[in-house]
Amino acid sequence: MKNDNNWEPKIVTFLCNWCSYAGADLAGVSRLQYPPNIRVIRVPCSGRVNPFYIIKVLQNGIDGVLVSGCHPGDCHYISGNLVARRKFALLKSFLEYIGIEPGRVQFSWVSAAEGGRFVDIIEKVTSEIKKLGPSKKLSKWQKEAEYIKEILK
Amino acid sequence: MENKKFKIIKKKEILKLLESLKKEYSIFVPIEDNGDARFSEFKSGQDIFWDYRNTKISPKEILFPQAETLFCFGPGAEVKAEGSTPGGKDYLIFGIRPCDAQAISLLDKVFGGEDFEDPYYLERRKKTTVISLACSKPQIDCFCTSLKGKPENEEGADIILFDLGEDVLAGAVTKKGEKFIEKQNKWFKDAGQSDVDKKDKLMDLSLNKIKSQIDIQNIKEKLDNAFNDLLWNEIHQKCLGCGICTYFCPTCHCFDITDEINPKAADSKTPEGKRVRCWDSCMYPLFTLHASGHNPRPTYKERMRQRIMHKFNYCPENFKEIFCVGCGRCIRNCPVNLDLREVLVSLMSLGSLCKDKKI
Amino acid sequence: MHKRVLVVGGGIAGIQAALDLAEMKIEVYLIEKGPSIGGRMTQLDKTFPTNDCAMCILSPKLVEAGSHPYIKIITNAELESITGQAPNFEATIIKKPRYINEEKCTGCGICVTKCPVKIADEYNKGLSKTKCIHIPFPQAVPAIPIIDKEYCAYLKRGKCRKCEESCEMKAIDFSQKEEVIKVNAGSVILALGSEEFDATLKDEYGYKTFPNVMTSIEFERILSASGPTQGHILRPSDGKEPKSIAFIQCVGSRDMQLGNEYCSAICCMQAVKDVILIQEHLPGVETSVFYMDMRAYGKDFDKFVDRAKDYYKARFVHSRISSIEVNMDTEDLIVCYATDDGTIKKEKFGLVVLSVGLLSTGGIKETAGKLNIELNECGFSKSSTFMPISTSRAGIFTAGTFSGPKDIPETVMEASGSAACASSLLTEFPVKEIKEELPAEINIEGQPPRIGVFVCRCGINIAATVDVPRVVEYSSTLKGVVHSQEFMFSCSQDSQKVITKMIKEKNLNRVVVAACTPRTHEPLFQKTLQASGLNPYLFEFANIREQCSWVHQEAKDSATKKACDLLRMAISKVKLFSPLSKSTITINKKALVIGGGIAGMTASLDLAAQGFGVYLVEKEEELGGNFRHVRYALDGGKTEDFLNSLIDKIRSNKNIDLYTNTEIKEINGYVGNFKTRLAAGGKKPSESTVEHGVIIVATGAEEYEPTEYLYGKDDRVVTQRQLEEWLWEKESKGKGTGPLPDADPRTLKNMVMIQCVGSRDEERPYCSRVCCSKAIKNAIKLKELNPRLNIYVLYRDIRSYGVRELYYKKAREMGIIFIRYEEEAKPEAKNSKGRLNIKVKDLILDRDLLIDIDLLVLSSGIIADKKNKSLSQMLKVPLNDDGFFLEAHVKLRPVDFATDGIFVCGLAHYPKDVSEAITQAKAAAARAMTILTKDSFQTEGKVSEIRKERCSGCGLCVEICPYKAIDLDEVEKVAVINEALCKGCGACVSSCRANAIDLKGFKDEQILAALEVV
Amino acid sequence: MIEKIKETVKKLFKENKIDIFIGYSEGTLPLRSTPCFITRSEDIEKLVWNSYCSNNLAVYLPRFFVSQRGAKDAKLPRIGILAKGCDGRSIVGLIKEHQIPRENIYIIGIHCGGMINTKKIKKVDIVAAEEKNDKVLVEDEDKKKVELKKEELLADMCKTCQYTAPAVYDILLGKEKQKTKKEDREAFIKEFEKKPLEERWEYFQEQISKCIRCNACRQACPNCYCKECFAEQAKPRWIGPTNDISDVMFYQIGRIFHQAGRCVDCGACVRACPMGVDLRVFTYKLIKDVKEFFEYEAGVSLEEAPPLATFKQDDKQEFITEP
Repeated sequence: MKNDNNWEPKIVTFLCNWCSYAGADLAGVSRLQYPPNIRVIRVPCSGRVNPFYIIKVLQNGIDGVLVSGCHPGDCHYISGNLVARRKFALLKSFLEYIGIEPGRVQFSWVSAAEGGRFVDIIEKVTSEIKKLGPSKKLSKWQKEAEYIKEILK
Repeated sequence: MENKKFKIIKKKEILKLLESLKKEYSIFVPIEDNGDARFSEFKSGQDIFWDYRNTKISPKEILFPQAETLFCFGPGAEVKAEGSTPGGKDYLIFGIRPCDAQAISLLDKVFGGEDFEDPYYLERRKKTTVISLACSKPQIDCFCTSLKGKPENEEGADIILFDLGEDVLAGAVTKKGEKFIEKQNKWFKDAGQSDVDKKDKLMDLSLNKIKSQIDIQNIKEKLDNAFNDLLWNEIHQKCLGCGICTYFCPTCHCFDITDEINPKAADSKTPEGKRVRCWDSCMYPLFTLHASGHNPRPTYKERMRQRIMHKFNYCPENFKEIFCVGCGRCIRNCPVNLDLREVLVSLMSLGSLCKDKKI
Repeated sequence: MHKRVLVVGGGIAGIQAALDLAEMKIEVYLIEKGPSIGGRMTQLDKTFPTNDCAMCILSPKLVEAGSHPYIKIITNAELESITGQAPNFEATIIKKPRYINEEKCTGCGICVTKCPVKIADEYNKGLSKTKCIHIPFPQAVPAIPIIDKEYCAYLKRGKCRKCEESCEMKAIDFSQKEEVIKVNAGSVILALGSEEFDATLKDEYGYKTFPNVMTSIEFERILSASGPTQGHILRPSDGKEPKSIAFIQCVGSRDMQLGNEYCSAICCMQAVKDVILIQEHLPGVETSVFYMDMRAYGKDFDKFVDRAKDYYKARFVHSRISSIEVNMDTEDLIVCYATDDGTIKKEKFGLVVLSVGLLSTGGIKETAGKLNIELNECGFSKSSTFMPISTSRAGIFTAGTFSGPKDIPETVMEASGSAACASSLLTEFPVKEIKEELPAEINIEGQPPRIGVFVCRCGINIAATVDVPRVVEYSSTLKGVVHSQEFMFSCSQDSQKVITKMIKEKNLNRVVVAACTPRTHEPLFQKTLQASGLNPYLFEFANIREQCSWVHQEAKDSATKKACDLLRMAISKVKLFSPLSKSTITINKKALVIGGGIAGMTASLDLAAQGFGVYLVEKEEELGGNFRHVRYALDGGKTEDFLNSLIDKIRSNKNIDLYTNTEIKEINGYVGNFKTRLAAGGKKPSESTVEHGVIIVATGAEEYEPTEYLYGKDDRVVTQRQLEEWLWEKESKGKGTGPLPDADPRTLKNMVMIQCVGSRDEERPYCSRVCCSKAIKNAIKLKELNPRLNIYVLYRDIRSYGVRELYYKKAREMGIIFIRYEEEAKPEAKNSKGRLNIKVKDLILDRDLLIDIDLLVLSSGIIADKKNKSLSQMLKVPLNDDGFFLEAHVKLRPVDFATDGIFVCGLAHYPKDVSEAITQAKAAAARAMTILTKDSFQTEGKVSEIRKERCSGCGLCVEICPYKAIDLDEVEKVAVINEALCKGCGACVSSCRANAIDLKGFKDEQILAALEVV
Repeated sequence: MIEKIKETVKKLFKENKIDIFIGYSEGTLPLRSTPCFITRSEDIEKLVWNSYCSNNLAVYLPRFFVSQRGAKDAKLPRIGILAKGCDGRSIVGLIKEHQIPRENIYIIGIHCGGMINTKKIKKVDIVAAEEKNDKVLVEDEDKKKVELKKEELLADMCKTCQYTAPAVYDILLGKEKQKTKKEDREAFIKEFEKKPLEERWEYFQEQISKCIRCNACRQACPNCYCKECFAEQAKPRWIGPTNDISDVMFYQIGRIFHQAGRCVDCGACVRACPMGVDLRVFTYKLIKDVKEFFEYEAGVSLEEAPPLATFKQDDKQEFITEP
């Protein structure tokens, strides 16, 4: 599967409404092109992203996840991204520690004016996850799929 | 017992026997797992943990697994009852301790009782042959003799084995057991009197090792009026509310049924979900939490009372049996050393001293 | 006529003024000469001193102004004349043709792609190209194109019309002509702005001759991620990264030759910001700033400079640049400059940025002329110390750089302040009530989801990449979807009618639109839902344009698949949506103003003038605060009369309840409903409780009491405040008290003033802002009294920002001697045998000077009130490191706190002079009035809610909430959300371990539902 | 020492300062002491203090106050508690998180020399044990006696304990124990971090597959006082109820992550786990990171804001993806 060139990862991307989502919009307005692997979930603030969503993404068998918010200091809600940053720092470190590939779970800051940066980050994240291949660790779905196939026989 | 016809088999031969049965049976044997014993499917070349004291987790998980899919549902899948044994083979539970075998006979009453039949359990149970291994290794927290048990208790087993060192003595307990031995006759020889004597001596020795003895005669009656006793206020105090005692108990059988939704179902032809059954514990607050938010057993006290009353009062009422075999697992594994024996002793004091305590 | 104000100029000043007025339910006509509102701030990359992204913080304001029912924006228009008098003005506005029908245009931008004519992009300062028909910048409001008639092939040569052909909406209109619009208004705010200095006038710097010399605003575009180089710092000459960059300060400012004698106030900080940003873009590049005085006079500015110096290793060279030469081969630039000791040095740089000043130019002056607005000698609107935002014409006010160079927060303060002034003239007019009649809401409780899906083609914007019919087809197979269809333009009026029809016909109870971005279009569809009887929150958007078709133009199949995925996620989510309602909070129309200084009194009077009751609490017996000790204004005029008239007005105003000698004991409640316990001291201590809807913090600050330079040990050492008091006493009473009762200013021979006493040191690393001007003011006063007196001012940087520079110039011309010293070599004061002398190192002569003096005056700084801490705790608002109150946002919310309903002004916020305090007080009053004007306000729909049964009351959310919208119920031990304060950020939700909080509209289960079907 | 404890408790009852005292009494099994709840002074004699008093008693405190919630002017019980260093730190956490009122807790702090991990004794058939100074004498069913060095039996967290006595207490008993600071408390984490990614994953998987979700780790933890654990919530349903490995992983990651900045490394979860899951190698990782990233240690100060309730402008952010 890893070497299958046709395989395309799916990447869930949580974008804060005020900066990163606007940055993604700006990339569109500027007609910048990037790989079509991301699926955006709009949230009011990166601080809204529960660390459990990230585990849930992996459990659902999705290949990677990116959370992007306003740069420190730019948060529309004053400090949402700074509170989130602490949680994410710990979560990312912990997931890597237990053996989840670092590339699968990523965090970034993208402002409303940084369409180009958004594209660069999406390209980087997508290519990293593509190299990693399909996500199996933590995936419940993977097992269930086989299981259900089995019992349907 | 006196008239039982014992057979004898070399320990080494047993592995061969089991190997030959692999096609016919899913065989579960005690193996060593991280210093503890646990039942596991027999694999070629694997040795049996003969000297084990008892398994950490009770072998009830073979017949009543911690989680099982009852059926799948959804547009892509026909509703299909699962519940059959994997590969359709029969089960052979080999080497189970008498207390755990007795526990199976208790579970039979729950899942195959007069009022209620559990097809998932029963289908497996019907296909199961239980070969027990008489207990020569009681532990300090074993107290089977305070209940109905003893090292060579036969209840629940189809065949009972005695480990005599080089040889193993086998005696059929049920028709099923007899037939099994008959069918496998080529592996067995008739036992001599010396073998039987050896076994008796071994059992005497074993019995003597069980030091823990509590008197729980008429406990059912004692508890009949104990529901509101103040004693419960103290008994539960150190309980943490974990599920160790219930999960490890060979007779606890409470379960929860939930539907699990397959997240990928929306876009494919795979089933939308499955209904699963998994162990639950009366020690958990969620066990009795109503959808309204009301919980009839809101605190540790009510939950602890439920566990004791269930085992020692309600089951005797419903099944005419105490649902405890004295295996000692709950005592051994309790993180706060909340000792069931102590609880029982203090409950036995009810009525005599503490009448004034009643509400 | 109803309440209406004309705001001229759609930059940040005009926008802020318009928004504040609109929130007071005053109709605003906002006139902008360009095609979009936003002004210069849209071109900035980041803003100092926090390096916030300018567009990120501005664009929500643009959108808000663009959609506010009380604001009518007229772009591409100029003010021709204003006749009449306050409050009955009539304005004549000329709207130039855009050649686009603004009503019809959907802003799809297809015409832009078809236009064959490329022109220089004004937004990028001509550093890149755009089309002749173009949307000025991506976040423009209105987001519709304009045709530049100077270059349009059709308008010029009668051939082309490609844009017209491509427009599905038939919105291109070449027949448009200039239009004259007449507007009646009660008052006018001029936010005409300023322009950048034309650097070609300084030909010694080679701008436009040497390619690698650029202006600061051009450099701003280079830094910007949305600029011509996508934020890569590249030299225009060769497109390579420069190895070293120089900033030349004061280009077109503080320049006698050009006549721009004032300081432009912002360039120092802009350069500091840039050198920091450069290190983020190109780590390791050497940066040098050639400056005259580093004017870091604002809140946290000095720390910013320190960071640039210490952390980012920027070099600051105190020098004036004589010329720039070029190396013809490398296009490198040779900067020639003189050092402190007079030696001439030459240094090579890869890029030179000219920090160009701000000035009032022809167009602005012309408009001012047409309106009979007097300008001062610098070309800015003339104003006075005590009426800083008034113009020479009654009823017409200013905001922003029209009245002088200033940075964004001051501009915003002026804007709000001008809104207060403008609104005060409208009391006789009725409010224009805007209320929409909405049908009763359909009760959808218990209904299974019936979802309508509308997929937009957006002309070809989406349809050229995404297979729209396939997406429609796909969506119809999903559970819960009962209707799917496509639209050519889902945002058109026709489409709204179809949506309404389908909601009725098919009993839809959820709607999903797959189109462009919810950031601009969600409100439109929500309104359609509302008009159809559905709760507006039963709506979800799938962004398949900006985030799909436009960015995957080469991958059509994948784009279609992605569009299906996004739609599926939206559908999965919308199923779990439920109607949300907003609660209504009634507002107590009284205000509590804490502090009876100049700021507190000004704010109180502004509020009282509009009929709002004010509780004015002053801790001392007397009103006036620090202003009591300010005896002269910068122009030398006496302040007494102004202060006394202000106090009289306060005491005689029926709307103001004055509590002197009173302290705040306890503050409870929230915006609209505060309850405060007051304790009066003095002879008869008593307690009382007042109820009010807003709070203005105007508690002032204290003077630093020096411990250095023999202060307190030698009577001849005084502070500026003491000097001023003494001068005033001598002048008005003929005798002085204090440390120098017998001295006579006329007989003094030598005196020294030392600047930055207690400021800009390790303990207080901030600039007290006013001391330079104060020293100059007092020095001039003394020099006028006694021309023979030698006055030496020992300074580190003279921070006479803006037009204050003129007084600095005057002082120098009068012969006052300014000697710069460095922090490491502070002057020393000595009393040697009764003679007071000062030793200081002269940097030009490079040797120590010993000055024998009669008087030493210390410019001691301003320090935060010690009681700020306890007050901040009562108010639950923060202080900065220096103990001053910390506003919600240093750029765009300079008088607000993050907590709604609480405002700050005056010295409590940061050191500032009288004019600035008055402006900020007016701003605070205006901001307060945006709340007090209403009888009630609606909470946000998407707010957090507590599930009591899960909450253990650990209090984590209480600590995290930036708006202090959560309290802990001490009895129930559960968290309680105050919906009036909750802004719906969701930080509490994701922090709660028990999941006992959820955010309506962004619930966990809704987000997980989307996640499950990715 | 035990006499001092008893004396103190006696005094507290006598002076009517507490309604209940939580300490340890003799267990029913060798090498075990068990939590005990004393309401009458005549029961004080039951109290013991030895190297088997390993349970973290703080876990019992919140339940005394939960039932009083919602009642205005409720009379809250006054509780005396014997607190080792780790128990004390847990108590601090509970006070900071508003689960127990400081004024109702009388903390008898005690200098702790470390507790024995019985699992370290390989002999399985011990029927009796006796503690003698720094040795433990164990006896098997054949009456064979073996002398073991206590130091070798100490639980892992005790071996390198930095807080042998509570930071917050009302009275502190005993002598300060020598801290074994020389040993790097984080060494085992650093070692684990060095392993290749897949090896770490294998280990995690191997450990989690042992878990039977009996919830003992959670129940034994003083920090796990949620009314309804996320693992059991239905709306939204984070994880399924079974012992499916993916769900168990989610459960354990979630539970451990919820301890971030709160875990005091008391080892209650590790000890409670009947399946011998090596939880500490995961829980301690977060302790290490919290200390490294945010310079915070749980349970040592009543004032300092918990790390996830606050932030600094210049917090670590190397983990942020840059283009």
